[in-house]
Amino acid sequence: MNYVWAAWLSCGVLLCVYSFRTLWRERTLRRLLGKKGPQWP
Amino acid sequence: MSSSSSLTRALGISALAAVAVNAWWGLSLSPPDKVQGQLVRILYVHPAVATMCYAGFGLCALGSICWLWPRTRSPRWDRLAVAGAEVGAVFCAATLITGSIWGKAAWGVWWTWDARLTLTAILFALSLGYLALRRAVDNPHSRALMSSAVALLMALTVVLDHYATAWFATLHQHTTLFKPSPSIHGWQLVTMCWSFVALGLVFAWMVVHRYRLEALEERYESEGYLVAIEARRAEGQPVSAAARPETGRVLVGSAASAERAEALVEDK
Amino acid sequence: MVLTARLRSAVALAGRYPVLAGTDLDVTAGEVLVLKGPNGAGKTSILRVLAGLLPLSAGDAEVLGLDPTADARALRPLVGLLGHQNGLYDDLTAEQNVRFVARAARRSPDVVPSALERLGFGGRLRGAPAGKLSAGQRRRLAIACVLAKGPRLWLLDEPHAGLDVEHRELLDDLLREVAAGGSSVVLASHEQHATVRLADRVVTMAGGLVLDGVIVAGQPPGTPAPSCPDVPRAEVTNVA
Amino acid sequence: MWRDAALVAGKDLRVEGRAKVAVNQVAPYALVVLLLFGFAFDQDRPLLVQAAPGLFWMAVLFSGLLAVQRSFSIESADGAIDALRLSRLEPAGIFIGKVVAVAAQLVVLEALLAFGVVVLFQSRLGGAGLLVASTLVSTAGVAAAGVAYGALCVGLRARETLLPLLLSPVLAPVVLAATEAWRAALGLSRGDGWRWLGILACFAAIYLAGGAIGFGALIEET
Repeated sequence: MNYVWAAWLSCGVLLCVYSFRTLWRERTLRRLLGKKGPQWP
Repeated sequence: MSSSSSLTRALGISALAAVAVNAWWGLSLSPPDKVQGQLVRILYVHPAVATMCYAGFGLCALGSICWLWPRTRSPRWDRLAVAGAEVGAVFCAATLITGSIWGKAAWGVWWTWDARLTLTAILFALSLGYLALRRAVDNPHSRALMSSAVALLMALTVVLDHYATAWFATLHQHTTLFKPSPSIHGWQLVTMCWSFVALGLVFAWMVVHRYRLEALEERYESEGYLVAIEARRAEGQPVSAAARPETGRVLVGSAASAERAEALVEDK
Repeated sequence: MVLTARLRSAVALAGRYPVLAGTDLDVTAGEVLVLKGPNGAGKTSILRVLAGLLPLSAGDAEVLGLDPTADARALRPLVGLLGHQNGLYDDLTAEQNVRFVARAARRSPDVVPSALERLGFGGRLRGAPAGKLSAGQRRRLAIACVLAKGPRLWLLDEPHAGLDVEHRELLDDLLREVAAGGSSVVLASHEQHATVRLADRVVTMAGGLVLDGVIVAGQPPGTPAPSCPDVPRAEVTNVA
Repeated sequence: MWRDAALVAGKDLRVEGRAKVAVNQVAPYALVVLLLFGFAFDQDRPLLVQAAPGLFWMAVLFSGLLAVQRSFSIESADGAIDALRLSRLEPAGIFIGKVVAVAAQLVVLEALLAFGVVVLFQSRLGGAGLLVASTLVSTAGVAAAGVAYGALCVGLRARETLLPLLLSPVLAPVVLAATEAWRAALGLSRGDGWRWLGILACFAAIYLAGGAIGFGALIEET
C-alpha cells in the first residue's frame, strides 16, 4: 500500500506544483499588464 | 477575458471534483485485485497520466504541423504547441515516476529496458530539449519556426524510436510484463475509466491555462513594443535636441509609423 | 535620381530591443553615404537591414528594387557586407579565402588575383593563413573578399579600423571608383575626420533613427546635405 | 546544388586539413573515451567484448558532437556565417557539403575507433558487409542530424550546451540500431542485423531530406 500512496502523492504533488506555477506566472503577467502598464525588463 | 475565465474556472472546479471522486473510488471504494492486490490502485492513475502525456505531445505535433502549413499558419498553433509540449512533459515526468514505482512494487525493479519505458524516457529527453530550445530564442517568429521544425523532426524520430525500442525489447526481454488479470471487477473497470475522465479534465485545464499564459506573454511583449521604441528614440535625444530643432517633428512624424507598427503586431 | 535603397519608418528588433526605431533613409545610386553617430545609435543594424540579414518588424524598405525582408534570398547575393567581424576562415590562406567567396558568388576565377592585388596582397602574403595576418591585413583581406564578390551595394561597418594611412587612402580610392561605377557605398563610422573627405553625403544617427536621411527635392545627389535642413519634415517625406 | 555542396565540403575539409582539429584533438579524445570505458568495466573481458559495439557507438556519438560543434565554430568564429548567408550558395548545397565534410571526418575516426576496440577490448570484427554498411549509413545519419541541429543552434545563446541536449536524445535510435546491427554482425546476438539497417537508413533519409529542405530557414533565424 505504501507504493500506492507514493505513486498517487508524487503524481499529485507534481501536477499541483506545475499548476500553481502556471497560475502564478499568469497572475504576475496580468498585474504587469493591468496596473503598471507594459514594462520591459 | 472574464467570460473565458469563468469557463476555465468551471473546468478547473470540475477537474478538482473529478480527481477527488477518482481518489475516493480508487483509494477506498474499489476492492483490491485478486492477483495484484492493493497495487491495482496505482493503475487508477498511471495509465491515464501516460495517456495525457501522449496527448500533450500529440497536441505539440499538431500545433507544429499546422503552424508550418502556410494556409493554417497562426500564432495560435504555436501557443498550442508550447502548451501541449510543456504539459506533456509534466505528465511524462509523472508517468516515469508512477511507472517506476509500479515497477518496483510489481516486478521488484525501479527500471527495466521495456520498450514502452525506454520510449517514454526518450520522449521526456526530447521534450526537455524542445523546451530548452524555445527558451533560447527571443524572436517570436523564429521561435515558432525553429521549434515547429524541431518538433516535426522529433516526431519522426519518435516513430523510429518506437520500432527500435520494440525490436530491442523483444530481443532482450523474454518475460511478459502485463499479465492479463483473470477477472476484472466491475468497480475496477469503472474507476479505471473514470481516472481517464478526471485526468483528462486536469489536462484540459492545464493546457488552457498554459495557452493563455503564452498569449498573455505575447501581449505583454507587443504592448511593451511602443514603450521600447519611444525609449529607444529618447536615447538619441540629448544629442539631437541640442543640434537639431526639428527633432520634435521627427518624433511626431514617426508616431504614425509606431501606430502602424502596433497594428502589425496586433495582426500577428 | 535613382534610389538604390529606401527605408521608411523602418523598425527592427534585436530580441525585444528596437535597434531601429522607425527610421527613414535614402541611398542614391553612385554615392558614398557615411552614417555617423555614437556607439549604439543603430548604424550596424541599418547595414544589416540593407543587406537583408535583419528583417523589419514594421515599416517599408526597398533595396535594389527588392524588399529586404520578403526577398532576402534574392537580395543578399547583390550586396557586399563588411561587418565588425571579417568573416574570414583563419585556417585558409588569403588567396583561398578570396577564391571561396568568388566561387560562392559564381564569379570567374580571374577576379581573385585582381582583387588581391588591388588591396595590396602580393607575393608571399597571398599564401599566408588568414589567422596569421595582422588586424589591418585581415581588414584588407575582408575588403578584397567584398570586391571579389562584386556587389552592387557596398555596406561597410568601420572599414578603416586598423588600417594605416597608406591603406586608408587605397581604400578611399577604391570606394570612389566603386561609386563612380554606379554602385552605392554605405559606410558606418564614428571617426568623422577619416571619412568626411570620401563622403558624398553624411547623415547622423541617434537612438535608432537617421536624423537627416531623406533626400530633399531639387537637390542634386552627390552634394552634402545641409546639416540642418529648413524644410519641414512632413514635406520631406512626401517627396520620395 | 551539388556544385555548392562540393565547394562547401572542399572548404571545410581544407580547413580541417590545415587546422587538424579532428585528427589532433577529437580522435585522441575518442580513444581516451574508449580507454575509460575499459577502466570502468574493470578488465572484465567477456563483458567488454559483449559491450564493445555499444561503447564504440557511444564514443562515436561523443566525438560526433564535437565534430559538429567544430563544423559550426569555424563559421561563427569570425562571422563567416554571414558571408554564407549573403552568398549565392543554395542552402541545401551548404547542408550537404557540411554533412559530407563531417561524415568524412567521422568515417576516419570510426576506422581508428574500430582499431581501438579490437586492440583494447579484444573484439573480433566479422560480418564485414553488414558492419561496413551499417557504419556508413549511421554515420550519414549522425552527420545529417548533427549538421541540422548545429545550424539551428549556431546563433543561439548557450549553444555549446543546447546542442548536446537537443542532439543526444535525437540520436538515440541511431545509437540503439547501430549497436544492435554491430552486435548482429559480430555474432554477439541472434537478431537480424539487416532489419536494424532499415531503421538506420530511415533515420538518415529523414534527416538528409529534412535538413536539405529546412537548412535555409534554420541558418536564417537567430
